[in-house]
Order: sequence, then structure tokens, then C-alpha cells
Amino acid sequence: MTVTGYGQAIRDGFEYLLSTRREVFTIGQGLWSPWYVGNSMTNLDVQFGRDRVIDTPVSELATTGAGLGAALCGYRPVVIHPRIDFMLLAVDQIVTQAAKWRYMFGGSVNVPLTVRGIINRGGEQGAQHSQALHAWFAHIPGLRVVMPATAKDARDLLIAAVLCDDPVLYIDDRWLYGLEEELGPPVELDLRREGPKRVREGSDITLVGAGHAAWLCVEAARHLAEDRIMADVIDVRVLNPLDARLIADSVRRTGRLLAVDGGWTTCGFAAEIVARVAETVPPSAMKAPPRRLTLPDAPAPTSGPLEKNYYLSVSDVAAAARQVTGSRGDAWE
Amino acid sequence: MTVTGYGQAIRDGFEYLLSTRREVFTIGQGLWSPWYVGNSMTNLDVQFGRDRVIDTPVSELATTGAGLGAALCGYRPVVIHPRIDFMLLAVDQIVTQAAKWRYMFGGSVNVPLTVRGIINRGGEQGAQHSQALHAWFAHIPGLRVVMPATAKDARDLLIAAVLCDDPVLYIDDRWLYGLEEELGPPVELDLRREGPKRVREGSDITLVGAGHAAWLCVEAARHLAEDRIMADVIDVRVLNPLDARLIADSVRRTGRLLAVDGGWTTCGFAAEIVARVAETVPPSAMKAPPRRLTLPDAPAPTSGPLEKNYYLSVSDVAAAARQVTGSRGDAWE
Amino acid sequence: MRAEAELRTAGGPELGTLANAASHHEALTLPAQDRDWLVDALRRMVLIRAAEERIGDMVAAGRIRCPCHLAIGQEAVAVGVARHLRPSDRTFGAHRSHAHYLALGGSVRRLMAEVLGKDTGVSRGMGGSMHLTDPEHGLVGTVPIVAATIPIAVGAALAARMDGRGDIAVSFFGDGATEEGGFHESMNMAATHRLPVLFVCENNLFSSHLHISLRQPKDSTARYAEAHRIPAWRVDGNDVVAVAEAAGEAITAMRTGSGPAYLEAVTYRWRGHVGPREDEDVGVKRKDDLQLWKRRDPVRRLHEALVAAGDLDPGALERFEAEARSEVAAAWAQAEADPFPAPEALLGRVYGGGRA
Amino acid sequence: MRAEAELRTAGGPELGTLANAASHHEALTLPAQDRDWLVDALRRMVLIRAAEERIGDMVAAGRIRCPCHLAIGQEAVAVGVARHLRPSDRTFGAHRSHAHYLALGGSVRRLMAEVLGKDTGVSRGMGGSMHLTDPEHGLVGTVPIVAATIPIAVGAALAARMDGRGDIAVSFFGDGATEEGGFHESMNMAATHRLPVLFVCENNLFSSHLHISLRQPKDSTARYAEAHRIPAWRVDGNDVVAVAEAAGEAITAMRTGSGPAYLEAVTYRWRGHVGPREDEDVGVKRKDDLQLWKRRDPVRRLHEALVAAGDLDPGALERFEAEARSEVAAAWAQAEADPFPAPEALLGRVYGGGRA
Ligand SMILES: Cc1ncc(C[n+]2csc(CCOP(=O)(O)OP(=O)(O)O)c2C)c(N)n1
Ligand SMILES: Cc1ncc(C[n+]2csc(CCOP(=O)(O)OP(=O)(O)O)c2C)c(N)n1
Ligand SMILES: [Mg+2]
Ligand SMILES: [Mg+2]
Repeated sequence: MTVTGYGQAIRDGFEYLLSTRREVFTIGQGLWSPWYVGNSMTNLDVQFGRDRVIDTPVSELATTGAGLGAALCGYRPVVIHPRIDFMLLAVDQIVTQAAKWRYMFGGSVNVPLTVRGIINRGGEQGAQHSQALHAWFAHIPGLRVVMPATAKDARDLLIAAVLCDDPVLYIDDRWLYGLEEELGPPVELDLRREGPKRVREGSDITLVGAGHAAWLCVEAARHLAEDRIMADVIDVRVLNPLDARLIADSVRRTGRLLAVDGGWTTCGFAAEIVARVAETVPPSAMKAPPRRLTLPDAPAPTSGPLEKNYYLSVSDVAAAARQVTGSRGDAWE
Repeated sequence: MTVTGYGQAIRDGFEYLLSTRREVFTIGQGLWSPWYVGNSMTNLDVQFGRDRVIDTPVSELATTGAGLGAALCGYRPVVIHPRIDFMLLAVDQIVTQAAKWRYMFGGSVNVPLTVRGIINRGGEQGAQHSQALHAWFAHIPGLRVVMPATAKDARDLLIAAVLCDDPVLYIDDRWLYGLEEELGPPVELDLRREGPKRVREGSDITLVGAGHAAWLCVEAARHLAEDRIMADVIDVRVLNPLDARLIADSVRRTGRLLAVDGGWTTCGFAAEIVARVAETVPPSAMKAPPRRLTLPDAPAPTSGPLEKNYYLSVSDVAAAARQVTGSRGDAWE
Repeated sequence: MRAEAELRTAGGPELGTLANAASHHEALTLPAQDRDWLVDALRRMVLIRAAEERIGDMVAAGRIRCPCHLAIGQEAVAVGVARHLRPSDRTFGAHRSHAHYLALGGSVRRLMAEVLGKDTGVSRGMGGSMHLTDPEHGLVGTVPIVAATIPIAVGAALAARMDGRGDIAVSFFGDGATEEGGFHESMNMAATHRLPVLFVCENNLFSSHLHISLRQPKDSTARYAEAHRIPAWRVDGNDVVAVAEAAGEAITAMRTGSGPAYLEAVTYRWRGHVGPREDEDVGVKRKDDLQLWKRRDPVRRLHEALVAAGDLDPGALERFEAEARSEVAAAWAQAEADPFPAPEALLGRVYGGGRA
Repeated sequence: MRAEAELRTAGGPELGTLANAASHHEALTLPAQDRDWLVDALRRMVLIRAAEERIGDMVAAGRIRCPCHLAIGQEAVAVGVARHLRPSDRTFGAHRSHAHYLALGGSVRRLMAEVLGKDTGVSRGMGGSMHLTDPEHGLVGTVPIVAATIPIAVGAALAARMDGRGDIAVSFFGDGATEEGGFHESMNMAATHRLPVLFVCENNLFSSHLHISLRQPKDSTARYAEAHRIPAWRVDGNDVVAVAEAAGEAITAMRTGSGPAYLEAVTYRWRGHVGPREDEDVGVKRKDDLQLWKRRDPVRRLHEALVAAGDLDPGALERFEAEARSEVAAAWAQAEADPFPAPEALLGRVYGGGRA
């Protein structure tokens, strides 16, 4: 067991894949840069050669399409987009091509393509360097979507994504790169068997989040415990296809739900969580209205004080959770 | 009053705008074609000249960006995408540019751009000619999203969209083009004041839908009435920003919700409707679990028999509504 | 003929007689060798046309419902390029790809089954006319999003180079596809990494209802290859000999690492953009041109040449056509009798290993 | 010099000495007239450099937090093009646009306020360094999504043509932007509709850490203009006279309906891709080249020429620099004292007429 950070764990995942599978390669912007994707791929080009760790022109669409083409021809490429915002130029290849090729061609075509989209926001970068659109991609049948919230998942879900025969969108978050954890050796998970995980036990309220939002929930739960509010925390991990049973079971017990998400509200991922719970948990079990905590309905501003109010913090989550646990039944009106 | 079809009503809207506003022009694929966009723009190029009704190369991104550029320079362009699927190549210009320019530049820049995306599906066209991704765009702050379900709205919401100083995504559905209605003269609505409308009164269940789904709800309500099931039908009309109060009020009265949507389930528009209701309607008021009726979690198949099962029909909606009204409280378990 | 030379000549429509409907009506000039293949090529083109005519008739009769884009008149491009391909090569097409599928050796019956939405179709009824695949013959896939398969073909070329067996990727697309940004990104990526991909532009002068003169400053698309410093060939797309020769030069070089190549084949579609009608009413002077283009018939011109050369008798073409029509009729009958996919197919084919 | 000619010369890096760090160190050759403007141009370039050096220092000091991409070393391109623009023209930039903003006459104080996130900033603190606007001087907007403003500029040109007042649109972008598909779509649209848009490519040979030789088959981007049959000029981007001359020819023609034009200005950035450091460690032989490129200084070369011509005394440059530094210092002090946007700005600036 060695202590490893989230960013380093991603690199460990790549190192494992590139050393154990000759059909794996990675392609995208910044792979030959010392800083482009943080420390998550440092010197992989030196270690495995620039034929398997390929930096590219500023051509998101062609780069993603090229990854898909190689995936259709026996390889397991990982296409890197240093920002979700840039990846949007390749949406056709991800959503209308990769996610649909198996189906359109009868179901037996394997599409072992992994697209890695990095959420890279804050630091007064502004509206075009800020978007987290995981809800968009979780909306698309045929596309698996994973968001690791821990160093272990950052490594092992990357490996699972690459070994999966379906296209997978793997979304990591630069805000988590410093997160450290004791890690054993890499494991090869079957992504089809992976789903949400309870990462903390509690009986007063259910906190649900994916990626950085899951981390916020865990941290907030610590603070809440100090006030004797025991939160049940679910790390979603796999957003699509979504298996929400664990979440519904938890809310049945706690009677309270706070869905936390780093995306926007309307048609966002938190909406799906609330909807799943509303469809399956009897009202009699609910002690308070389900609640969403998401980004304000605005693009990201740059101005420091505004930006500080814009993004979610641990204390925002704790405060919202306190409200929910403090609220009585009439809170609906 | 003259009887007008939905497709013709769209053309009436364009004719009104092009005759009364010299700053209005329209640009997109198929505008010089006799059949490309159905009967919704027939001969506008002949009537108003090819300088104001511009057909384009197969370049969705540049066409949309050009519309935005003209909108920033005093015009009110309508960019046409004959299919939502094609429009995805321009997502950056719609979502990362048009929706954010006002905000990124301080709030006072007007962006009077209308992007018209047509839902054109069925007829065994398959997965790449089928997508309805209104949930994606309703997720984006700064972008107004409208979906007309009637001939009157097809015309008047188009006019409202073009006269609005914010970017608007106007989504019409080829399946509605035959829908006829008696229309008076065009009216200039202020889009900022428009929102969901109750189009039928009832006390047993609330049916909610946008665009073609709203039409399905209205038709289903007729059938349901024959069985004495009185449905309250809400046509959403404006998906973003979404004012859900009318919907919540309705569910408070009926105690039952069926959210119908022609998009996919996860993080779809129906999820948002269910979430809004769950957040605001007290469980005590709910007589049955809220329910979503959406597309199956699959791309669109071409094979006739499969396609028939894939898309929603009036009887599917009626059947789901009967289930909801028939279900008892224990239906949650 | 290499395009660079021509590109240097400034101004005016650049395709010259290649775009002139009144030219190139004469019989083909045949190479000395290769006669057996030329006869095969004629048979193949006749089969493609018979199959597409059948499909057109069945669309008109309402027995096929999926949108069908017919390549009648353009058969020589697919057949000429296929001449130099092997099953381990990776070919991609678009919305108008029946000819690509059949030229590579695809089964008529499985094509008919696909357009009918049958479980025996090439895509098991999930894709119809616009979504064809035939890995066994090297056809990876064809899809209707314009230009979408161009970057995918570049990725296949990357895979081919990694495989190191001298295989190549081929991307068939139309002149309209050259207006999509992805096409240009793909050419730059292929040129920068010197990938073995053959870009085949079937320039039929139209994108849907719009003539190329309303969409681009010049009528030749090889301009773009030149900009990306990709060697380009420009040929009469209704001359299977010229197409095969150019493709041969390009592909031979590519298999030994010369990098990407571009082939512009100028041709014309006899039917409307979609469906069986001739759409004489649509587009710039299509009515007059169509009649002339029919006289640049790739099939007739090859047959006449083979007759003149004494390789075939004057009646051969009619015989081939009759044979093709009966083969097609039989395939159609079988396909119509075939079963539709089971209802479970709707949700069962979305993910690998069943629904996870 | 028109690019077509050069494009005909095959093979090898196409920029020749323009891309050679060791060349073009000599003083500029000045035109007979225009001396007053040249002195203004020198002052303007000095002001731009002083402002960017200040911004760099403040980033290093942690007093500016938003990402700042400095154009130090590239000042001549913005100033040379601005020479021929009027406020009714519509200019667009990208992530590295401080120089474009200042060259058009933007206020230093409002720039400083913007990078500090103040309500008095050009974008009221909502955009920072990468989102600048100054309609009063014709700068519509600059954004960091690479190539995003290119099609937007084409739309502005469409608007300009509809207005019929002879105004034009200008799109500033880098060599990396030419790898985005949208750039090519935009050129085709501009060429097809003959729109008055000047494409200005500041080819500094790098996109972030990657030299152009690792991203494109050749080092000149005017190749693409040629493909779209758009007249192209290629110049030393560190020679404000050459830039202004080429821009002048292109713009004069454009105002009278000649359609789009392309100007490739070869230059080099002295600082890293983002931030104040010189990043000598990043990219192909940047360390050696940077020292040489600093000797191709657009400021020094203009000053020397003006001294040689007797228009300025040898001490003028230092005087201008001192004046610029104090103007910048004052602007900075004011900006630092300015207020941040009120909390309501967070939700109040999303839609027109307040939140609907
Ligand atoms: C991205 C996208 N935009 C628009 C369309 C609509 N469309 C289908 S085929 C076609 C014409 C393409 O012309 P070309 O590439 O020359 O092929 P051809 O039909 O001539 O064979 C168009 C515009 C599409 N399918 N995809
Ligand atoms: C669509 C998109 N892809 C990638 C990036 C990341 N990025 C920011 S600037 C830049 C380099 C652009 O190089 P160039 O256009 O030459 O401009 P320069 O930085 O040299 O001025 C890149 C790749 C981006 N901002 N947008
Ligand atoms: Mg064509
Ligand atoms: Mg550059």
C-alpha cells in the first residue's frame, strides 16, 4: 500500500493499461506537455513512446473520430479532452457516432472507446472554461458515463472503462487531483457490474453526488456528524446506465434526500436523482422535501467574489443538509 | 380567422417577421429547396430574396456562428437546422458562445439570435435522424428554449423568439406539421412573459408535455374522458427558463402526475418535471407515484416493427395515465 | 493525372470538361491487360444498378420505407476503387453507399433484407439503407451524418499503421462533405501523421438540391488536398478504367508508407437526392444536364469498349442485365420472406454482453 | 506579397526566412510618408508592452488570478492591422487579445479592472483577460475557445455587407486555430458569399507547447486561404510597416466588394503560452530561438528606423517607455481601487431585461 493522489492514480491507471495491453493507446491535446493535464499523464510519452501516447492538433472532432475508428479496428484508445468545454466540438462523434454504432449495426459491433473529459474550472477562468455537462451524456443510451470521486476509482474505473467493450465517457475533476489515498495494486473491474456505492453510513439524511460532488458530500458529512446529524452518503460513480436502487433504499431509511451536483439545475443530474426517488420511495417515508443543491442558473463568472459564491463548497452542502434535516413536513408548502 | 396547419403557421411567422422587420433574415440548409423543411418555408426565398433567405453549404458550425455574429451586429437572424442531429455539430456556438456572450461581456450585450432546430424522426430513418435533445438545451442558463405544440404557438412563439434580445432555441416537430387550427392575425408576445399553459381542465391526473408530447397528452386526455378520467393537461411551451408553478399547482389538486416526453429518460425533461413536483408538492397531496413516460433507453431502430414500439403513441399515454389513476398508494413499493 | 498541376491554373471552373455534361460520352480507352477484371467490373456495375433500380421501384411501390439514396450513374467509382482493396483494408461510406457495399462483394440479399428492416440484414434491421456494414469484406460502416466517417477512417488508418501489415483505410464521401470542418481536420491529421487513408470524393456536383457553384468558390475539391499537401488525383468518375488506374497508383504507394492520398472522381447521380424520382425540377439546370450525363453512362461506355476490343459480343450487356435482374429478384424474394428482429432487439442491442 | 506565388514552390518549410529566428533583425524599411503614424505606432506598441509586462508582473505577484495570455513580442500585428480600421468595423479576437484591444484604442484602466474582476472592467468583471469587448472602438469580443470567433466574424461581415456602408469584419486568430474545422467552414462561407472579412492569422509557430511542425504538414497557414481561393498576404509579423501595408491593400479592396482576404503574420511570443514565465523549457528548441526572436523585436526595429530617418532621437524609445509605464501604473492603481460587481450580478446578467 502506498499513498497516492488522484492525479497520480490516473497516471497509474494509464501505466497499467499501456504496460499490460498492447491494444491500448491514448490520443489527445497536451499529452506531450509537462502541465496540460496536471500530473495525470506526466512523461507517459517518454515511457511508452509517442506512437502510443499521441499529442494532436487543435482538432477535437477529428481526434475523437480517430479514436472511434481505431476502436472499431481492434484497439482500445483513450481520447483525452483537457476540458469538457473543448470536448463539445466532438459531441457528434461521441453521441451520434460512438454511442450508436453498436446498435445501428445490429448489436454485435464492439466499440471499446474511452473518452476522457476533464472538468477544469475555477481560478477565474470564466464561462468557457468551466462546464460540467455530465447530465448531457448520462442522457444518451449506449454511452456509459463514469465519474470517479476517489483516487482508487480514478485509477480502477479508468481501467474498467478501457477494458469495457462499450464506449465510455470517463470524467475526472482537476479539483480532486490532490486527494490522497492508500492504494493497493490495480484491479480489473467489469464496468457492467459497477454502480453507486455507500461511502458513509447514516440514518438522518441521504447525501448523493458524483465526482467532486461526492467528495463534497463526504466532507460535509464529517461536519454534520459533529452536530450529531448522521448522513448516509452515496457516491454515484456510474451515471449511465444508472442503477438507483441503493439511493432509493437509503432514502427509504433516512426519509431525507439532498442531491448535490456540480452541474446546473434544470435537467441536471440532481433532477434525475430526485425523480428516481420520487418514483420509488413512498411519500409516507419522506420526512422532508427532497432537495437539490446545484450551481446557480448562470454561466461561470470570473470576478473573484462572484466566483466564490458560484461554486459549491463543503459548508454549502452542510448548510443545505442542516436545513433539510431541520425542516418539518410543512416545508413543502 | 382561417384554418392553418402547423407547418404553414411557421411560414406565416417568417412572413410576418420578414415583412415587418428589416433586421430579420434567415440562414440554414435547405432554404432554397422545395421540400427540405417541409412546407414551413416554401418560396420565402422567392418572396423576400436570397439575400435574406440564405441557403448554405453543409457547415452547421459556421452557419450558426455566422448567425451569432450578425445578431451581435444589429440583426435578428434565424439559423435553421433541418434536424437536431445535424445541429449538434454547432453545439459550441449555441451553448458555449451564444448562451454566454451576454454574461461574459457584462450583461448588456444583446444576442437576438434564434436557432431553429427541427425534430425530424420516424419513417425508419434510424438513430442518426431521430434525436430530440431539448433536455440538453434546457440545461443551459442563458439559452431560452421553446417548443410549440400548436399551430398558433408555432407562429407566435417563433415571432416572440426572434423579437427577444436573448438567444432562443426554437424546436418544432415535423410530426405536428399537419395539425390544423383557426388562426387570427399574428401577435407579438414578450417571450419573457410566456410559460406553461393549461390546455385542458381536469381533476384526476396532471399530464405534462412539451411539443409533440403535449399534443399526445391532449389527444390522450380525450380518450381518458371517455372513461370518465378527467386529465388536467399542461403544455410546457417554454422549457428554459422553466416556471413550474402551474404544474405544481395542478398536481396539488389532482394528486397524480404523468410527465410525458419524446426524449430519453435519464436526465431528460420529464425528470425535471418530476423533480420540481417532488420538491414542492407535499406527499400528503400525492395519490400515486409520479410517473414518467419517455423513449426506451435505446437509439432509434429502423426496422418497422421495432420503430413502432419505440416511439410514443396516444394510446401509450392513455394507458400510462390509466395505470397511474388506477394505482393505489402502495404502488411506490 | 495529379491535381497539383491543374490547381496552378487560376480562375474559372476548375474541373473543365470533367464537369461538362456534354463531354466524355465516348467509349472508354482500355488498358492492354486486365481484360478479365474489366468484364467482372462490367458485371459488378450492372448488378449494382439492377439492385438499386429494384430498391427504387420498391420505394416507389411503398414496400421499402427507410430513406434510400441511390448511386445509379456513379457505379464506376466504387467498382474502380474496390479493384485494389483487400478484405483486411477498412472502408467507410456515407448515406449513399449501396454501391460501396456491393462493389466490395456484399450480398444482395442481405442488403435487401436490411432496407426491409429484417433480422437477416447486414445490420440486423437496425440501420436500414443508410447504415451498412460488412466487416468480412472490409466495409466497417456507412452512416448518414455527412462527413462523420471521414475522421473515423483516419482512425482506422492509424490502426492499420499500428498493425503494420500494409493495410489501408478508404473513406468515400461526397462534395458536400468537404464543407464540413471535420473533413479538413481529418486531412490535417492524416497529413501530419502520414496515415494510410485514401480520401475518395465522389464529386457529383450536388449536395441535395444545391449545385456546388452555390456552395463553394470552385467546383473541384482537390483544392483542399493540395492545401494539406496530400497528393491528389482527379478523374472522370464515370470511367472505371481511369478510376482504377488512379486508385491503383495511390494505393500502391500508400501500402508502403507514402501517407494519405486524395482521389476526386467527378460523376453525377441519375436519381434525386433521396428516393427513386429523377428530381428534374430540383437544382441548377438539372433537367438538361441529366439527359447528357446519361450519355456518359459508365456501364455503356465500358461495354462498348469491350465490344470494340473484341472481348465481348454486342449482346453481352443485355445478358448481364438479365442475369443481374434475376439474381436481384431472387434476393428480394428471400429477403421479403425473412423475419423481422424479435421485440427484445429494441433494448437488447444497446450495450455489449446484453444490457448491463 | 501575395501567397499564391509562394505556394507554388513545393516542399520544405514554406515560411522561409520568416520562420527563421536568426533573420529580420535589422531596422525596418520605412515608407516615405506616414511618419506621424509610425511614431504613434511606436508609442502604441510601447504602451501595449508596458501594460502586458505589468499584467505579467501582477500575475507573478498573485494579484491577478485569471489566466492571462501575453502577446509580448507580437505587438506589431495588432497595431499594423488597426491602422486601417474604423470604429464601425467589427473586430474579433481570442484568448491572447490584450494587444488587439489596446491597438484599437481601448482604455488601459478598464483592461486592468477587467483582469482584476472589477465592475469597471470592459466586461464588468464577468470575463477577465480572455473575454474582452469594446464596441465603441469596434472590438465586438474575444473568447478563449480556439477558433470560435472566426465564424462569428464571418457573420459580422454578412451584417456589414447588409448594412452597405463599406465596413468590414476582422478576425484575429493563431496558427493553432487553423486546425479547427470551424476555421475552414468559415473560409468557405466567406469565399462563397464574398463577404468582407479579413482573416488575420498570427502565426507564432506554436499552439501551447506544440511547434507547428508537430501539428501541420507545412508551417505556413496561407495554404488554406489559397485552397478557398481567398487572396492571401504573408508578412513578417514583427514589421509593423509590412503588416500595415498588406492590411491596407487587403482592406481597401474589401471595402469595395472584393470579398474576403487572408493575412498571415509570422511572429513569436516571448512569454509562455499562459502567464508571465518565458517557458524556455517547453517546446521545440524554444530556448535558443527565443533569444534570437527577441532580436527581431518589432519595437526596437521601428525605433531604430525612425532614428535613422531622423524622425526621432535615440532617447525617444526610453522616454516613450517611461511615459507608458507611468500611464499603466496610474491605470493599475485606479483599477485596484475600483469596486467588484455587486452580488446580484451573479444572477442578474444572464438574460436581457433582468431575469425573465
Ligand atoms: C451533418 C449533416 N448535415 C446535413 C445533412 C443532410 N444531408 C444529407 S445528405 C446531404 C448531401 C450531401 O452531399 P454530398 O456529400 O455531396 O453527397 P451526395 O448526396 O451528393 O452523394 C445532406 C446535406 C446530414 N445528413 N448531416
Ligand atoms: C476548442 C479549444 N481547444 C483547445 C483549447 C486549449 N487552448 C487554448 S489556447 C490554445 C493554443 C492556440 O494556439 P494558437 O491558435 O496558435 O494561438 P496562440 O496561443 O499561439 O496565440 C489551445 C490549444 C481551447 N481553448 N479551445
Ligand atoms: Mg454530392
Ligand atoms: Mg500560435
